[in-house]
Amino acid sequence: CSSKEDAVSKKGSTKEKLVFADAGWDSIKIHNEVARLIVESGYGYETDVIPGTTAVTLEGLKRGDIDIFMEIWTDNIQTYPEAISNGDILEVSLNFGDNRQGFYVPTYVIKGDPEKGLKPLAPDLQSTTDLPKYWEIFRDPEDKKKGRIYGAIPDWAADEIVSQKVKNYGLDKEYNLFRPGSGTALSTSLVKALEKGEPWLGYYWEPEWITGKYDLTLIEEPDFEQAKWQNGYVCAFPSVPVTVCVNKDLPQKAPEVVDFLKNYQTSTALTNAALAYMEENNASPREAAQWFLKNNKELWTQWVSVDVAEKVAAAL
Amino acid sequence: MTEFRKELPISIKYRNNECKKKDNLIEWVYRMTVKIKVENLTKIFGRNPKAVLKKLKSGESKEKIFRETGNTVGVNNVSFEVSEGEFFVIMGLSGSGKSTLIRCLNLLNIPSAGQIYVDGANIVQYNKKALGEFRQKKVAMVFQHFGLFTHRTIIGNVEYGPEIRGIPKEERREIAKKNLAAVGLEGWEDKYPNELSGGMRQRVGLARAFANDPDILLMDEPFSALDPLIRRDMQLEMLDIHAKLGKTIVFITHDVNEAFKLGDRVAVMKDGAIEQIGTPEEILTNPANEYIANFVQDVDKTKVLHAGNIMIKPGALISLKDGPKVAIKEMRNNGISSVFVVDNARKLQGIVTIDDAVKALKEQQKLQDILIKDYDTTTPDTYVQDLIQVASTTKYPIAVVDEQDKLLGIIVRVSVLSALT
Amino acid sequence: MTEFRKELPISIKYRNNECKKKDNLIEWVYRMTVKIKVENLTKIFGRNPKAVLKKLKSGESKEKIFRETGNTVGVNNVSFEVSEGEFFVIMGLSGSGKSTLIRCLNLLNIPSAGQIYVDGANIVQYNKKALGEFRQKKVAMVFQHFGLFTHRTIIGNVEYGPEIRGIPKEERREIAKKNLAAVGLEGWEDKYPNELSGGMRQRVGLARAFANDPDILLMDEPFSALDPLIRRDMQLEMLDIHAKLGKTIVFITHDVNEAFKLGDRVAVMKDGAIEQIGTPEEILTNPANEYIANFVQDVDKTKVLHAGNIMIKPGALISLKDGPKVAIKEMRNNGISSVFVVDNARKLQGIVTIDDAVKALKEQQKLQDILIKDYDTTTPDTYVQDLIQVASTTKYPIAVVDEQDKLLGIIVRVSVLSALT
Amino acid sequence: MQDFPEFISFKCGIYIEVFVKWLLDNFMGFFDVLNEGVLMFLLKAEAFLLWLPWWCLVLLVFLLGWRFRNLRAGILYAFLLSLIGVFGLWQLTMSTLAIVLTSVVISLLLGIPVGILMSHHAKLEVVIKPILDAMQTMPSFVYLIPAIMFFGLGMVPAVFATVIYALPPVIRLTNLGIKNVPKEMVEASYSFGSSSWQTLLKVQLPQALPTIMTGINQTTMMALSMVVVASMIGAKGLGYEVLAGISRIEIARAFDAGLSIVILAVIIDRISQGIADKYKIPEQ
Amino acid sequence: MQDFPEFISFKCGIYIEVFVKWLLDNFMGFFDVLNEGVLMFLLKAEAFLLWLPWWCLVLLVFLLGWRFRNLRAGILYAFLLSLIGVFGLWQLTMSTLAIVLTSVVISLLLGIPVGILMSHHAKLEVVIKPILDAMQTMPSFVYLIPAIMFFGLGMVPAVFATVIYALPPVIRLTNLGIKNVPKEMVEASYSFGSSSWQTLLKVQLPQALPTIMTGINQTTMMALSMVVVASMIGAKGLGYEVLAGISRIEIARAFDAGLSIVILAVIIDRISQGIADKYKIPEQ
Ligand SMILES: Nc1ncnc2c1ncn2[C@@H]1O[C@H](COP(=O)(O)OP(=O)(O)OP(=O)(O)O)[C@@H](O)[C@H]1O
Ligand SMILES: Nc1ncnc2c1ncn2[C@@H]1O[C@H](COP(=O)(O)OP(=O)(O)OP(=O)(O)O)[C@@H](O)[C@H]1O
Ligand SMILES: [Mg+2]
Ligand SMILES: [Mg+2]
Repeated sequence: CSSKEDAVSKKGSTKEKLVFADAGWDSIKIHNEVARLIVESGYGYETDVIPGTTAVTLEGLKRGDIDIFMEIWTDNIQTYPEAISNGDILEVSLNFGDNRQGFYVPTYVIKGDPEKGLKPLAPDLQSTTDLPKYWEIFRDPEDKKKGRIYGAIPDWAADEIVSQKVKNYGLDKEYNLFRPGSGTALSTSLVKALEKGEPWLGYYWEPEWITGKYDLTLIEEPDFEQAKWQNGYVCAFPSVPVTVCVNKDLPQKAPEVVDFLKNYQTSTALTNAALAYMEENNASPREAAQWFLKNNKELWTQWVSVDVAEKVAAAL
Repeated sequence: MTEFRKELPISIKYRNNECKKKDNLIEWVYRMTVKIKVENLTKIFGRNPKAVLKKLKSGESKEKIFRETGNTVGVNNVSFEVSEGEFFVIMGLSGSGKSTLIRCLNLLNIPSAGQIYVDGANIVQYNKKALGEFRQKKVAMVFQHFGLFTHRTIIGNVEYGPEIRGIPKEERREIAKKNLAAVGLEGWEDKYPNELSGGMRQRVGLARAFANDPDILLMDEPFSALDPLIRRDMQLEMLDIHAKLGKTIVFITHDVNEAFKLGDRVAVMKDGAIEQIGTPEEILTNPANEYIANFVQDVDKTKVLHAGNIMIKPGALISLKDGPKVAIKEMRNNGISSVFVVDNARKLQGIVTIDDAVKALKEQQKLQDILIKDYDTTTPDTYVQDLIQVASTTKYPIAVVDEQDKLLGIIVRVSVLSALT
Repeated sequence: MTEFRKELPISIKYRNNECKKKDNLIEWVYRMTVKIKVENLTKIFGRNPKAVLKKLKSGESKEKIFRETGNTVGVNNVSFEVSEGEFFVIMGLSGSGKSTLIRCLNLLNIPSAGQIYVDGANIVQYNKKALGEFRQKKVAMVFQHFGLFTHRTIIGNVEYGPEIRGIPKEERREIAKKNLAAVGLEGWEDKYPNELSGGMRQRVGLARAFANDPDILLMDEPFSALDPLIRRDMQLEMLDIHAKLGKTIVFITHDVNEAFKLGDRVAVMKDGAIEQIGTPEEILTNPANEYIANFVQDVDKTKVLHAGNIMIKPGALISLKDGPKVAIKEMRNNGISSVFVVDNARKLQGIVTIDDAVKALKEQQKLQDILIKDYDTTTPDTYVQDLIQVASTTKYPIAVVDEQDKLLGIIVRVSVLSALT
Repeated sequence: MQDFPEFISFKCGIYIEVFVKWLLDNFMGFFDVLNEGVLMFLLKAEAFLLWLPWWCLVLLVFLLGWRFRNLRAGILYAFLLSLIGVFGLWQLTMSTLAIVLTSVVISLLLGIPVGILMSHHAKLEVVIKPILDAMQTMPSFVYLIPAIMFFGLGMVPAVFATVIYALPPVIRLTNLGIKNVPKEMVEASYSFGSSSWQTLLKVQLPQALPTIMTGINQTTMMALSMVVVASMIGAKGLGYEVLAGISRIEIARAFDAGLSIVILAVIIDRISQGIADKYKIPEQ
Repeated sequence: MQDFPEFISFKCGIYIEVFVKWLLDNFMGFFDVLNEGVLMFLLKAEAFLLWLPWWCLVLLVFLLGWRFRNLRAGILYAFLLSLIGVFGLWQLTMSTLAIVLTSVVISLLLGIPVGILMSHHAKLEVVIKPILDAMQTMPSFVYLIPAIMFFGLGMVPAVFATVIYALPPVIRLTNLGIKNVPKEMVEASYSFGSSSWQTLLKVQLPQALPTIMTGINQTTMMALSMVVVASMIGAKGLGYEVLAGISRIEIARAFDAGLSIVILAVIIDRISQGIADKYKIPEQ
């Protein structure tokens, strides 16, 4: 934590401090550190991170307490379009757009895991249409007559979408949609199931360290079609544009940083890799970011000018 | 238990101590069965009583021990006996160890050293079961602040003892009712303690103690939380109960007047030790030290001293067989104007004045003829207070006689007055 | 304020009430400046005193009013006067309104109706400022549980009054020290109240009250929280202070003995009203009703009645000019064996016995020659208690004389005895 | 330099993690049984509360308020409770209530005996007090994860977390209540030859009842204050509504739910305080 | 049927939302000034705590523990505090401490005068008590959003939310403390002609001090219990560590941070309780 003293010595620096949003999950932490490394050593800004939930940090971004939000899952935030159209925040680039979300089950539920002695419980489970016959595998402990599908987090738009899907696919006859109150709860229940080799069915997304570390299977849905989507979300999730946004005042404050951020673009695969590195090496986000910068030089050097790239490389 | 009074009007029924039954008093003096015997009792509060005991034995003071070890000496090497049916009062200033001592008698405090025998059995060595039984059957306690169970009704309080003894519901209700009636509280059964006045509450405390029909009643300042008028009434009632039921009572007070009014014998404590034990008269007339003298200074002596304490040997006494001449001679010799006449058995026959004797001698009358019969007599245990009225109106000395009318002594006005100084 | 004693040993310095300065007593009786005058004072606790006042006037009882309105009548239409320098005691059972009344005198309770004049000014109408000054200068209160400021040192407590009056630090420290010394507490200045014993705490309370040098001292059961021995000592001390400083004192107690021992006059309260006001003798000898008679029943009369109360007019009295013959005739006629001799101004000259007179007549002696001088005299305000000793030893009646040696009456043994019944 | 030297480093949490894992591996059966039991109770309670017509509960609150405080209070409480219905949060409130009540019942079943034991054994008190301190000051978030691991997601872990937080007051106040029974009364009981057990049942517990009731009141309040946290591990009810409200920056929604919690708390507090007061033994 | 009839519907929160918006539109300047002021104080406090060598604080805790409890306690507290350093959480702890201390100071500045006023005016008490109830039972999550709107993200809104939660005890106990001053003592003061103001300053406040100290103690405890919630709106420190730990399902990390909070709480509690006890006036 090098940023502690920054707050104090605010006045001593000519350039203003740039504040990043840490909305809580891992990938945003890595992207934050990647960007911070570049901004600090390449452009000479001090940086800081403010933690919080998605909603809270987004509110901070709107107000200007936060300057940069590296990973906004746009579809998951109902107030996003409004904030963009108001001009409170500026979308500067698409961080990655090839992510996936939907209903996941641990792969061993379908294929089994001989090493752990797990039998395939639902060998024929492929798409949402197969789910009704397997409800007993995912039995809801609080309502034994139905199965349980873990839904999305209340923060997210996916919460509403998932509930519509469950209804419109007709899954609500056999399943209860369970709303975990927080991302932590959702992740924990998934991890616990994975470690115990228990069946689990619910909403999840990639990239995320769990999907990087464990073997999960996305249950098929009809291919995405705009018409179906608007008609009750009865198709696969489209890839969500995961964007980089800045506060409306940042272009005046740090135009060169905005220019750099406009070029910032990664992918699910790259993010997953960094996440996996972090998880496997028990590394901090900053270490993961350094690893990322070292291993993807050709990518990020395109984001910045040559002299900046040199400075950054020198600092690594 | 017999009924003794139904209500308690503030007006006082017993103006004096008449109800202190002399028969009863004398009875125990003669019987003298030892009920409680306390031997070298010591109670030390604190961590290390053993070590303190040693220091105590080597004569260190209570205060010094407290300063050095932080242990408090509650009771220090106390020995005494209480006879069956005795009204034994413990008195002393606050902190002198009265409560500590009485609480040893039913082992609410476990003595640090010493023995306590009740009916010959050493209760200090009782195990849990024996102690439970002892408390259920032999001894009951009445507390200063009544110690009533505020969550139980009045009858529920009185039932408590029998309930613990496992007496069936019906029966114990019966017992409780009887005892409540005996203290004049019928009709109050279903009230709660907070609905009663202080005096009534202490009656409940008494009824509760009596419900187990104990031999021994321990009372720790039972009346000090009461108003002065009610308090006086309760004292008289207590004397009444004691006279009627003849229980052994150990009673604590720091009020000298109360102690002397109630106690057959009184023990005065100071700093955990008993400074003096004796009847009220003994203590009053012969205080062991200045502390006690100070303590009893304000006592109204007329309420403590008896006729027996102030009577004098008659200077002269003549027999029925003697004639007027002998009578005149005796009176002249002793410079008195009247003389009592007794028979051979010293039984009082009458009084003769010098004027009558002179006249009789002249007129050759016999002594019998001039015997005056309207003199006043009293018994040796009448309180001086009750003699003042007589003394101030009688023309002759007051004769003190026993039950057989035997003359024990006489009381003249001056002796009444000197008793008061 | 003069020093009056340095330490308080438990041993009692004043065995009797000698210190009740008669001069002072007599002085106020003659002077009789009214210090406090209370007129129709009523205090009602509750929501609607106005309405209750009406009911009270229409004669409804305190109890009924409480049942109907929930308001408590604390003091009910009380009027009395207290003279300058008087020791005025209010007594009564718990809840009779004593505290409520005394707290009206410094307006800690605001009266619901009635007037209170102090030095002629109606304090009920005082505004905040006037009241503040009145409390700072004229009146001070001593509380039952002492009411000491536990967060201040002893001297800090005593300084409090002067501090409020705005007296500079140095000076008020001086005052406080002086007053502490006066109650025998020098050396304790920097202790805290909890480090002192009860008696010492009440001394601090006294010193604190005196530090403002008030005219009037209000004392609400100041001694009832004390041990009996210390209490007696404090009472004597209070009498001493009163005699020396001559402050007007209003003193509350529910102890009759204390009331009669201390009070020049005593008011007995019941249910908010004053049942009787008078000197202790008046109340004792002539109780207004049964309640009061009951109340005073246990009082030791010898400590209340004076020689003046029990003396009788001498049956016979002879002048110096009269001869032995007249003396013999007077004695014979009245059936007495001695007679007092006075001069023209009724000044006592001596006593003559019948035997001496007969002899003188025979031997032609003058009355002067047989005058006996070793009789006992006393003053009318000597307590009977102090006469008992004399009465039991003297051969002659006791002569009661005033300061000019004028014979006021005589006391014979029988009168002493009858006073006691 | 001012910073704590880094070379001295030791982490404690890791052992807890290992311990939790060990418990999971070895005692899963136990937790499952516990889970089942609590769950059954919870579901029954919830079903009952939802089956109960709303006006029934409003009436009950009115009567309780009337009986234990006064008529005005009864009307006020009934009105406030109806307000929750007017907000459209009735069902969620019942779910919340089910969790709160279950947690309170479990807390009492555990807490009162522990409190009694503590009051009798000074040494036990020395051991338990710091544990209670830790239970109350350890942020509840910390044990959310173990709760999920032991009991899965849903109402049961919510109850678990709530009980941990809400247990201390009832233990402390039971202990206090028994210790505060006037010494003279306990001695009176012993002086009649009662055993410790009889004294406990016939004197100490009845006397301590008002204090214990206050403990129950406190425990209920603390359980209510965990409602939102409980929702983070999947407990339905008002807490979830608050979470949803704040995640979408909908002040109105969060506030309505929050206000309902306040109403619930105030009603429960006042009525249980009223009951405690009724039981309070008037001083002599 | 059992459900609350839907046609009766009214939402209250919407007015709060409007009110908050109105405040924002009209009083932003005020909030900005407040924000600046509090922030400056916070930063100073944090900077000071971070500047202070760690052993200095440990020594201070030791001395306080020794002075106000006993030697053993002093050693224990110093050891416990060092433990936080050993966990590697020293800096975070100082940040947390800065927020907690600032919140406590603000709570006292507001709470003590309000408590004094309450103790003197029965009517005010009737008004304030339900507000205090609501402040304590309203889930703090609910006012996180207004806090952000007024004060942005970071330490200041965290302080705001913390103060709302931690304020009631100091108000209540100041009120209680003053009311509990023995009547005889207050009367003694008046009987010497003191004004109300003199009585307050010279008698009531000094006498109420131990109770007020207990109020401060409680307020501090409640402020500490808000540490994690505060982190949800951007306050760094131990709370964030807990959140980070649980979001990554790292029991160990969350537990270390949680334990540090417990340690902090216990040390502050014991020392402030010790101070309160020292001020306690021995009964007569
Ligand atoms: N449980 C106890 N622990 C420690 N010391 C005690 C205990 N009980 C009594 N003492 C001490 O023992 C001494 C005697 O106390 P005790 O209560 O017997 O006095 P007392 O004569 O009954 O006084 P009082 O008239 O005030 O009731 C006192 O110094 C007291 O402080
Ligand atoms: N502040 C008050 N509010 C209501 N009633 C009061 C108040 N103060 C006294 N009373 C009532 O007024 C009556 C007289 O009380 P007061 O205190 O004057 O009696 P007291 O003679 O001083 O008794 P004690 O000997 O117990 O001090 C009692 O019935 C009491 O309950
Ligand atoms: Mg005692
Ligand atoms: Mg009074």
